[in-house]
Amino acid sequence: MTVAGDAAVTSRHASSRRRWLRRDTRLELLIGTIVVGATTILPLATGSIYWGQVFLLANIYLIAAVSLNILRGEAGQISFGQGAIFGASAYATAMAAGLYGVHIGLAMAIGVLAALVFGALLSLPALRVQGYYLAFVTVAAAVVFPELLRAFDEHTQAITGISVFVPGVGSTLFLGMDWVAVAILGFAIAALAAHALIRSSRLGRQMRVAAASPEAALSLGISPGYMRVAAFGISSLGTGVAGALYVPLFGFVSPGAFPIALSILFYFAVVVGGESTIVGPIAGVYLLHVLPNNVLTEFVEYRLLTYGLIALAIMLFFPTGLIGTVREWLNRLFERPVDPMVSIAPLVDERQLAALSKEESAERPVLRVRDATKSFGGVHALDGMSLDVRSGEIHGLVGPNGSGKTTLLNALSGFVRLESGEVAIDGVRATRWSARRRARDGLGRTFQTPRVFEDMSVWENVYVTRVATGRAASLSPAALHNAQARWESVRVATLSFGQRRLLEIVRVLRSSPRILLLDEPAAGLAPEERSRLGNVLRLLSRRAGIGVVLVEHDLRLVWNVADRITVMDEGRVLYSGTPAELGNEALEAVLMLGRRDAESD
Amino acid sequence: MLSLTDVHSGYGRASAVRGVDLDVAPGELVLIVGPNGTGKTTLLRTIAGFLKPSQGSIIFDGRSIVRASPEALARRGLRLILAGHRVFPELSVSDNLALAKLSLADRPSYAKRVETVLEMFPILSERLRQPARDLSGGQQQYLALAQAFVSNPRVLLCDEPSLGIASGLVRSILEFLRELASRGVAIVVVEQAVEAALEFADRVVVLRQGVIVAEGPPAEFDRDRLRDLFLGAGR
Amino acid sequence: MISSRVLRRTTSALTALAAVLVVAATAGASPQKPSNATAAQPFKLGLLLPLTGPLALPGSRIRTAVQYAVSEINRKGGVRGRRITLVTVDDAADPTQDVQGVTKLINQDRVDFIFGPITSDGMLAVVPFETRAKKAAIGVVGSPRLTPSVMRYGFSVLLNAGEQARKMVAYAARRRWTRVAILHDSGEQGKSANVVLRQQLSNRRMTITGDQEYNVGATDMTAQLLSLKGGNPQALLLFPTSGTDVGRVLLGMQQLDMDIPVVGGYGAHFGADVARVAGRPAMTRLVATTYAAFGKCPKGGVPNLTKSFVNGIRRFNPDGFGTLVPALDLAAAVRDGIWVMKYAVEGARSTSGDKVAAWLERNSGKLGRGLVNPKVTANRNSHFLFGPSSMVLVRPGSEVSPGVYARADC
Amino acid sequence: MEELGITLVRGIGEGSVYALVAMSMNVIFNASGILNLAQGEFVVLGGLFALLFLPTAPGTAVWIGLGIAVTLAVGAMMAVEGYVVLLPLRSSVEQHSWLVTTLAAAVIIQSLILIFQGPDPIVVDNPFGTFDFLGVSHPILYPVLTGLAILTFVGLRWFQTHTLLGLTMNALRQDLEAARAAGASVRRLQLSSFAIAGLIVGATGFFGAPLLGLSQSAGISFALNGFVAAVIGGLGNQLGALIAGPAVGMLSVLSIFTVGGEFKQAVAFALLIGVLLLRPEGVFGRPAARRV
Repeated sequence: MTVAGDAAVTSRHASSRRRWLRRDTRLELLIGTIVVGATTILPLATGSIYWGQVFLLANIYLIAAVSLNILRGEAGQISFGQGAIFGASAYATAMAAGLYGVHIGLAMAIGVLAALVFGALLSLPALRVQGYYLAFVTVAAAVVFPELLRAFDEHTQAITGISVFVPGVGSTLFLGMDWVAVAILGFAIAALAAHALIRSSRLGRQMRVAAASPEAALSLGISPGYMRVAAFGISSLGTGVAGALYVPLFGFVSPGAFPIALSILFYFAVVVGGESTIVGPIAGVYLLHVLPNNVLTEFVEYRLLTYGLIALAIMLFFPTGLIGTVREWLNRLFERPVDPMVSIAPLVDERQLAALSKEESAERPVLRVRDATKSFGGVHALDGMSLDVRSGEIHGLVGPNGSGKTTLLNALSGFVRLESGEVAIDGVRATRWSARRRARDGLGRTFQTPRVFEDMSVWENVYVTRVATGRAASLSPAALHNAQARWESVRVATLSFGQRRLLEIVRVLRSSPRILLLDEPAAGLAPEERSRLGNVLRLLSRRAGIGVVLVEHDLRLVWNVADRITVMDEGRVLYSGTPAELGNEALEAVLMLGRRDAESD
Repeated sequence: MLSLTDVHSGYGRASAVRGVDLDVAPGELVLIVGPNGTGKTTLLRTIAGFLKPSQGSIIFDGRSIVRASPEALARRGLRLILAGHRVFPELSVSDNLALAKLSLADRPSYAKRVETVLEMFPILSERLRQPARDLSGGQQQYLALAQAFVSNPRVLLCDEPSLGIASGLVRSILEFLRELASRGVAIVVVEQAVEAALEFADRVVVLRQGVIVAEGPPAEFDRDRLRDLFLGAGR
Repeated sequence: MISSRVLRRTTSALTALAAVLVVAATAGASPQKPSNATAAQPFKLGLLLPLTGPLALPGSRIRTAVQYAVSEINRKGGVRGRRITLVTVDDAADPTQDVQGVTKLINQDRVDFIFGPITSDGMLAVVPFETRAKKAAIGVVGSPRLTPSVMRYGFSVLLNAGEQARKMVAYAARRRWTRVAILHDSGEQGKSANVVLRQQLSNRRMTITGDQEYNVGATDMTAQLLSLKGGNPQALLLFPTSGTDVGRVLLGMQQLDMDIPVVGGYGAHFGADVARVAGRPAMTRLVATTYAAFGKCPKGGVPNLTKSFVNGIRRFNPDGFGTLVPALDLAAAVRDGIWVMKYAVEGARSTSGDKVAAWLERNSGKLGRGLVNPKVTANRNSHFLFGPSSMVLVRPGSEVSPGVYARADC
Repeated sequence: MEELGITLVRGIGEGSVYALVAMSMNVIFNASGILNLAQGEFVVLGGLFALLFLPTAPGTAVWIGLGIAVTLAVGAMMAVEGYVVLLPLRSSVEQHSWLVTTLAAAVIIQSLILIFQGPDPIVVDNPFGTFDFLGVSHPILYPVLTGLAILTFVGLRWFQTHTLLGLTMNALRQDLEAARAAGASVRRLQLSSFAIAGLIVGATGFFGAPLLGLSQSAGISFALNGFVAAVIGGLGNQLGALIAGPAVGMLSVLSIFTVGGEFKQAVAFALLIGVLLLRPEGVFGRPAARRV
């Protein structure tokens, strides 16, 4: 490939160029900033107090909606409780400033803190339940929150609400804006930028991976639970800022301002605008809040109806939200499949690997399974399975469908807990280790259906995780660096199945694993690609000392590249040996036996 | 009964099935074999209406069915039994059987057909009231076959009937399919247990990378030939 | 792969689009030219009411009454010769929308006067904006916290919840009850009345045998009532918002064999609403506060103005009259409020809030003519137009004529 | 003693309404995996029709006849909602669009009631009297509602075991693909499930109207309490819903006696959160198999 030649030459430029913002978010952030800035500044500068206030409130709601969008669009969590978090912050701010005379700045900080605490409480169920269960738990919280405030009126003064005198309101700093307007505008743009940054960052990628496939996340050493809590924390922070800003803008807070309808509005704004888009929430807030409440004020009785009809109509005609659907149209218009995008061989720096091979020369067992058993619904998927994989060795694992291969891979990578038997990684007992721990300890794997993430670029898919330190790199940093420009511009959605497989392998290799478990890596690859893959695997195992377990149906490939082959059936070893030792009998057993055990793959 | 001409099909851009011609007559049991990932399942799902072929024609009963939905085809007598002994776990065995009425044209014959099939699978008649999730994998596969039988299909497509069930039960399943064929049903079976299945087939079709590479009576296929066909020429 | 050329083009197209949108928005948003008030120009009255949500019922009743008063005044030449036009905003009883609404009314519609909102928290929220813009306003709010120092240019036509509570407790004292129970709803009025009731009762050394709450719109209060019954009270002090809720309370008492008098706040006097649920016979021991103009002593008669108001509003809106019947006194107070606005603006010769408020504080006593509730008692210490002297206790179970009840305290 | 009477009759009676809403939610859920958040609005519609069409002193025949007519009408209206809600699911990958569409439908229905009927509370005369139990007299309508819940449960049970339509509808969510392979017209069946759910809540609204405290803004609380009952009973489990509804109702009444009426709703939601955290599959639900 083209990258290969110059990769070796420029190998000194090790670190990859840092891109703060994804290409598509850059455009959206620009548009968003212009729209928010213009709608805020123009009315204020021209002295339209009403429209100034309308868009300042819209911006506050926007901050909350963007925060929810980070939770919804990036981390895949549903929350109907954002209105309550917003309210908690606003109310705490007002209580501090209005009842206890705390300075407004400090009071707002207290409000944000209250939002974080409340958000943390709300995120606890997310560790247990997902999807609509979470939606209803958060709805319940949002319904109960104002009621509880009122129930404790002697402390909260919730029945009549709290007035807060805020110094400096109304005294213009510039362009008709007082400090509150400046703060709101600043934070609104900051929220958009923060979303764009998170979306472009490793953290954002990890969130999306954890949302799309918790197993893939674990196999990459990412904890989905941690990602959820982090997302709730970030969104509570943003929503808290929004709630705190509400107080100086209005100078008054009462629980009536945070009905369940507010939480629903935030959620609608995100979904109707287009979740995970940067400007989606702007469209959502403008369409669902500003339009029915402020633009169409003449049609008093029809305010609710307009709101409902807009939301419904957009979901019918723009199923992924207004901006989301437009983005899909643009993608369909402009994107062309680019094959082949991903190729492993050019990324492997042979000289570097050769240097490694001296240290890793001794063949030692890196992975060992003894007497593993596991059954599903009374049928043995693993029935006393044993296996040894040495460093620098490719171990072919073959057998008919349902013979237990995938169960074994799952047991090795920690997704399936063995009923009995032992797993040792590098001589250390790892039977009870979590999938994440194994991943961090240098066990990399791929999946039968590649777990790549359609909406991310190729580059983002590769750069999901931090590279483990302390292990020598399998891929050439310089070559990776050179591929960056090309990879950044292509979304995975346009790649073929085979390309996605290779991409998944590249990603695993980037983490410099000591053990590599490959589940049918050759499926979907063209014949030339298969042989190239075989060569790369050989190179990696021989030179870098990686122990490879290769589950593959292309027996020719297995027989060509594997150092050792184990034929499995009914959860046991049927034959094991070098390709030369195994005769036709073993081959035919794999091809035609077709007996199997229950297995969940 | 069923006639495929130059069928191409697959998920996404890549075609897993690339130009398959196939004719199946009533009472004939066709066995499709081939290495994993060569498009066998894709082919069955395309015939059954779950996938639309990107090219080619499928004629059932003299009419093109490339646009028909799976449910419409089932009601017209073309049924697919999905791989992995898929039954409705929360429904009782008898309720699972009752769902056959969805595609059984001759409703009055239902009781008789149930009686017949329970004689063939006596284990099911012992467990009629139990939810299907309590059955073993093999029994669930029996149930799936029995339900298909009761719906009286004219074409039965069967995807890996032995997948995920104890090896001792494979024969009984194939015997059942043979019995069905003898009653005039056109049957297409995709099966990995090639050797076990060979003796029950009227015709064997070998699929490799989406293309038919060999076709003929079972007697023409011995171990060596199959191995070579599976691995591709030259090994 | 999106080529950078295409990207650039899309960027510029979208930027242009955004710019157009912004220009369009601000064109619509640009403030109207300040107007010098001339006789030809209409007098704009801003209306800030909940027309959707749980408080849509009182909101729409009040709206009808305002429309009636406006039609009366316009027939008689308007305010300082200017016809009144209404600008209505739905606030859904949400203080956020109240503030937005009041900002729109003041800055966008340039109204001369504001009527609403009808919740105390909403009023508290809008007051600073009205004060800053020197807009006078009349709301339908009852919280004792709404003193003139809080709402400098704001007034209310509603009976103050604190005054009501005082009246209820005074009545209980006169009946020589010593042990009473409190039941109130989850609404803002119910909760704040509860606080005052407790204060008043402890001032008079009466024992509170129990204190319970139900949700507005609840359907079965027997559990609350039963727990109150356990304290063996001599009477029940009830502070509701809606008449149907009162009906359900009475039904529950009947079913529990709880035969004690009920002294209700303003919401308990919506006789027709109560009767729809509980029936007249259940209401024999119910007493409730209401406006004096709608209470009739056995010896006295029904004031003519009350009668003509009822007939007038029936003619004005025959279809909506049925909805209005239980709250005719509230409608009358609202109607009076609009007339007070007219008098005050004309008396002060200005719509400026400070002048209107100052004029009203000094002259409210002279306003009685033509008002259904003739005793306007707003002063420097209270901006409630109708004080304790406008409040009586009636028996909602005995309706003398539409909206008028027999008094319990003659 | 009186507390016990109130807890039993009224707690169970009010809980029966939750159970009815929960069961109707389950019907749709089992066929489509959708939780219809507009369910409460259709309860209100049922009551609204009772208010509009019932004469002042209806005979039993008129009452029941009209009840059936209203039930059918509400069923048809929910089928229309179902059609709209199912539309985007055809093309989109976004399987959560129903969260927005069902809520939007709720908002639209609420605002239409407001526009055409006005904000008045929906007060319907109670055609039944009261009966005495443990020292308190109770409206006969409470046990009638409990009876309606049991009848609905039995009816659904019969429908699911004795009709092909009911059987298939109940099986859809278990394996959509296998159902299609067996000849089930998925979209039509899911529409029917909306219609049947509409029948249940329509009847609940019509017959329960005198006790339910209906108004244009009351819908969401029915949907929420119904969901609480459905989750505690185990989503999709009709017997669980039938038991959990009255259990929640009784607990709500008990909470009034113990902590006071202001915490009634909070107690129900605390129960929901507790159940979800300890046993997400519901008290009567079966733990879902873990996917690896």
